[in-house]
Amino acid sequence: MIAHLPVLQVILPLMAAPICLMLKRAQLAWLFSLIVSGLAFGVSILLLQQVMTSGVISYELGGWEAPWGIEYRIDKLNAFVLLIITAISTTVLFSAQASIAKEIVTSKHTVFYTLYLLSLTGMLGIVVTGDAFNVFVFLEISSLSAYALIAMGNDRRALWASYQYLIMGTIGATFILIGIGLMYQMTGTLNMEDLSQRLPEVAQTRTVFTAFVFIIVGVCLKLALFPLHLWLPNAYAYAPSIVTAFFAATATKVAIYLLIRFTFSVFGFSFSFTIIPLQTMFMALGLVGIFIASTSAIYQSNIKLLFAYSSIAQIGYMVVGFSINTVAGLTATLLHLFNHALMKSAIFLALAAAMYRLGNVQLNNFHGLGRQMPLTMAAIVVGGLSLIGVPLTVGFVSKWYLLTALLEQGWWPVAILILLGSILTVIYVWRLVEVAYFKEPLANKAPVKEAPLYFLIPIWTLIIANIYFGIDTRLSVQGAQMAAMSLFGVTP
Amino acid sequence: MLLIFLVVVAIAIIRMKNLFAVVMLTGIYGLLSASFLVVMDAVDVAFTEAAVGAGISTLLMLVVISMTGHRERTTRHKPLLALLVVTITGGLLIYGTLDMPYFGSADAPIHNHVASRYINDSMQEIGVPNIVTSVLASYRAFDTFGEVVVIFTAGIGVLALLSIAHRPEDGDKTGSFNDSLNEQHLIVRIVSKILIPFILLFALYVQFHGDYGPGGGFQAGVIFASAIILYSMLFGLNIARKVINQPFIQFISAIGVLLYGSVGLASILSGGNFFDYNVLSNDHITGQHLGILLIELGVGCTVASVMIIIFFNFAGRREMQQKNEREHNKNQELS
Amino acid sequence: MLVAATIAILVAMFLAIIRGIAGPTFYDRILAVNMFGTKTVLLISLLGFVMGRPEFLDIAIVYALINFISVIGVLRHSNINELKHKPVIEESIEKEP
Amino acid sequence: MLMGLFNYWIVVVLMMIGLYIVIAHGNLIKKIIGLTTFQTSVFIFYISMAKVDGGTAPILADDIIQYSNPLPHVLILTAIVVGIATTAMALSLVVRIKEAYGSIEEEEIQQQDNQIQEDEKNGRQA
Amino acid sequence: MDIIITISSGLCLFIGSFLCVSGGIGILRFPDFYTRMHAAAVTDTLGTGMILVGLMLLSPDLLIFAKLVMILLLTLLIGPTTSHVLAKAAWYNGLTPKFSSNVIDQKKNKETTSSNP
Repeated sequence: MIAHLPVLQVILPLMAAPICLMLKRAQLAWLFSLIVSGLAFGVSILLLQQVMTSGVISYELGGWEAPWGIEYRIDKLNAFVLLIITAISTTVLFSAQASIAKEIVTSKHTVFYTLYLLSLTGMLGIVVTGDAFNVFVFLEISSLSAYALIAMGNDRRALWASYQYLIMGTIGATFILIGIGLMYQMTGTLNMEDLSQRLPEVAQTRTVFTAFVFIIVGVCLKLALFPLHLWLPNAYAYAPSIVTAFFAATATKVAIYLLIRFTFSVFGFSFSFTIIPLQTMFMALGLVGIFIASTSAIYQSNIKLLFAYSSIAQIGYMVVGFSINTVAGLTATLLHLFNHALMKSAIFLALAAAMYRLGNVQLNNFHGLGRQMPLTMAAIVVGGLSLIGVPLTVGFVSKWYLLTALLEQGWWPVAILILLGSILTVIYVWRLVEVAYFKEPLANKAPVKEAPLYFLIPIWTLIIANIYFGIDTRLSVQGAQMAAMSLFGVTP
Repeated sequence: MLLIFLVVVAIAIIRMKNLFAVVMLTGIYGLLSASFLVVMDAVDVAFTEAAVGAGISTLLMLVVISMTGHRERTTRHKPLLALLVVTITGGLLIYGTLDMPYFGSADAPIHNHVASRYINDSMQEIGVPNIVTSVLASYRAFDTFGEVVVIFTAGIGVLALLSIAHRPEDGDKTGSFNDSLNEQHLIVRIVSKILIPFILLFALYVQFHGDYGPGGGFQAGVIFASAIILYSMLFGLNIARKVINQPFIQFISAIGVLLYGSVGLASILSGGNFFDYNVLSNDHITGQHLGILLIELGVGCTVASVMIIIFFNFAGRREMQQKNEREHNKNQELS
Repeated sequence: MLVAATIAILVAMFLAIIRGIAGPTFYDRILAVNMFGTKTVLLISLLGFVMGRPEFLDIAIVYALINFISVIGVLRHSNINELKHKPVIEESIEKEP
Repeated sequence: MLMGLFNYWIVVVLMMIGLYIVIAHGNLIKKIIGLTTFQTSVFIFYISMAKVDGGTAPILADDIIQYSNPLPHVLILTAIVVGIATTAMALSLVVRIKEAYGSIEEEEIQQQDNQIQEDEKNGRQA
Repeated sequence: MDIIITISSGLCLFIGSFLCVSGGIGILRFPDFYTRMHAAAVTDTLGTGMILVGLMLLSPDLLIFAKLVMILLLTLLIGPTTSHVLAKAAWYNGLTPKFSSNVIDQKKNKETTSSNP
């Protein structure tokens, strides 16, 4: 069975989804999807171990060898990303039942879990596969389920957000499709490994250039990189809280993964960074994104919206790290990928808990919440500190690595800008802290209780992970470093 | 020539304001592109595009327009931005085509690397004359699995968005069933009664003939679903629901995905890789045939049932809206 | 002769498109689409013979069926609603009640 | 060169018409129609790549040597399915939006949303 | 024998395509919906039939012949039905035919119809 782990990783949640639909009772469906997600987590741990010990795993689907059939190819990078996705998915799912009970009508609960599993399937499928077209197919699975999940939010703006996301997402996917088509036209193959060998021959053609640009733009649409980010804030803010927690931690990570995979593995970094000024462009877009998104975050009164903007800013950090084009820079990006997943899922889960008790997450409803829901608010604060990059939290580690990578290249102006960006983060986190701890609860509001254990356990697991990986950085840093090195073809 | 037609139609689509007309033109666009695909030798794709582009998606749009109104407002925002984006992307694409191998040239890399094996060896390896089917169902079976899951996801998504708690028959039979088409058009009903069994039969033919000619599970599923949709359009949604009720159809769609997946699991259990049909039987050709047959069946089930789910939910939603409207009007009259 | 017939069909298709675009009434458009559909059936059948592989007539059958279904669909979904023929179709965007 | 690439250029024009409709039109259904046009044109693009001069449909027969490339056909079959799935999802969203907002024009919806946003902000100050 | 088949199929195809084109012209040139419908329906049925018969004569084997017969039956069944439904629907929804015979009236009709978008 060990040999079949790569495919099991995807097949488990995939096959579970239709079964989940048949389950009549919502609780059963919840338990079932939790177990499945846990199993997927187990599989990803095993896969990571296997990759660490024996190198790249290749699995031929249908028994057809690589360029003819579809290949699943797992190296350190995707094993790392798989681990993040499944871990977050399982933790988040733990509190799903309590949360959606308040936000979605009961008759649609099984449908919700089915879609959740499908979305998980899609993301895992994108990450595992070694075939360019297969990426497109699984991208669509994850996006379609994402549209539906977001639209299940009970605010009517969720519908509009989902529609906008759908339009942007489909354009992005179609761009990727065009890019893949052009690459296929020039090389005659769809397998990523095979593509990377055959592309250098035709690297100088205008067609390959166009293919590259289309894929990058398509991925950036999915990634919500600065000028293409318009769909993200509303989609995150009005989706059901659980969905927000899940997507904020995973969806953009998958897009970053795709970006790295295409630029480094398929086109090769020497091609990617010379053919267009990718470095300057991404650096500039990342920085502008950090500032604009952080500034917008400051002015939000809806806290989910606030942290959604913060997500865009964090994407900016990852892209800046990526654009340095060194092992250290890529390590910083991957590290931030991991760390940001931890912080954002914790924060959004805590917000889900607040939603559970308060019914909404407007800032003015948070007055005095620090005393009424101390554990939840404390979690948000620790998450916020981590976002800022205070020492002893994971945020510090990744920012540290990012800064060293920048200074290594002598780009100290950029480093200063990054630090300035952190100050903006301080401002928006402080607004929340101020309201929650230093203001009296509104007189006309009924006092609320602390969130139930269903929320507190996963939230605090994530928060402890936040602090643990902030102190003991071996696992995350090593994982990121090895993945980055393997992408640059450097042996450790 | 056909391409020029396409451009004409597309430009007309931009100009039109009446959404009904636009949808009609989209139908024409679908038919045209399907004819073009036939010219390009892509018979399987043409088959699907005809059934989907001209059939199902036009129907869905019509249902939606009948719910949302059919006039587009004249104001058009940000045409300059759009023009800019379009010019840049279009220019880039045309720039990209400059180095492409010429249209139809046989020595392009696309025809010589991966594809030649499919053409030359698939008969020995799989034993199915339709190469598209053998690539679809065996070499790249996992893509097709993904495709089935996509359509399944769409079905579930529509269910999540549009399903209404279905009230049991509330005796209001005339209310939902009083449009002119049912009462007057005897001829259509009779002709359709003749046609529907024929369509179903034809769907089965397409399902099982996919190995030898254009067709297969997906196309058969769509045709099957369109027969049911025709039935429900002519005889009313409630009667159609009696024949095929919602939980049952959901069950079928799930079964389709599971059937497909379990073929893969079966091949793991028999010692091969996922979707390795060779191990399903002693003789590898038989194994391949068995595998392809089963997964095509899975595709057919899921596609047909998801299409029916989608249509029923749209139509059901519309019926509900109309009922509400009627009640609203009645209340207004009373007051 | 086959080629000539194909060209004739193409011409007829083109005329039908013009009618479909020009309208003026809704029913003219349906008529045009319907006629276009039958012409496509013919075109596909002819193309099979022109290209020397006439075994793909299944597609033509599907076209004929789809054509029928879409015409029925159009009528079914237009009849009931406000789309009756009026001298000038005045259908403002509905405001929220 | 003109003849060799002409087909592709027309297809590019078709794609761009679709994309233009998506971006420039405010009506939600029109946008979806643009999207399907865009996708259909991409399908045509793929299939054009598969064509080989003198080849015929990739269904094996005894007396034929030259076939068109079957792989793009397979990919596009999948992509068509994805396309109809997206269209169905989008249309169901439009139905819900119409029910919730009473309009399917982008600007009106945006207006209503801004209104709400204002209200929420004012509520904060009050 | 062969030559007879070729000639007769050619003749069928010719008549068929002539009818199709004239139907196309009819649908474009006739003044109102009902006359256009007449043009389309009549020529569609006969033209389609002729072309399909012409193809049948050329068909190399039985399966193809059978499929062509199927298509013919379908069009014969479907064509008149759709025309009927269409005309009926138009009639019930108040689209009145123009009973005009002289040129001036026709012109007027054209103007009024074309001014109705």
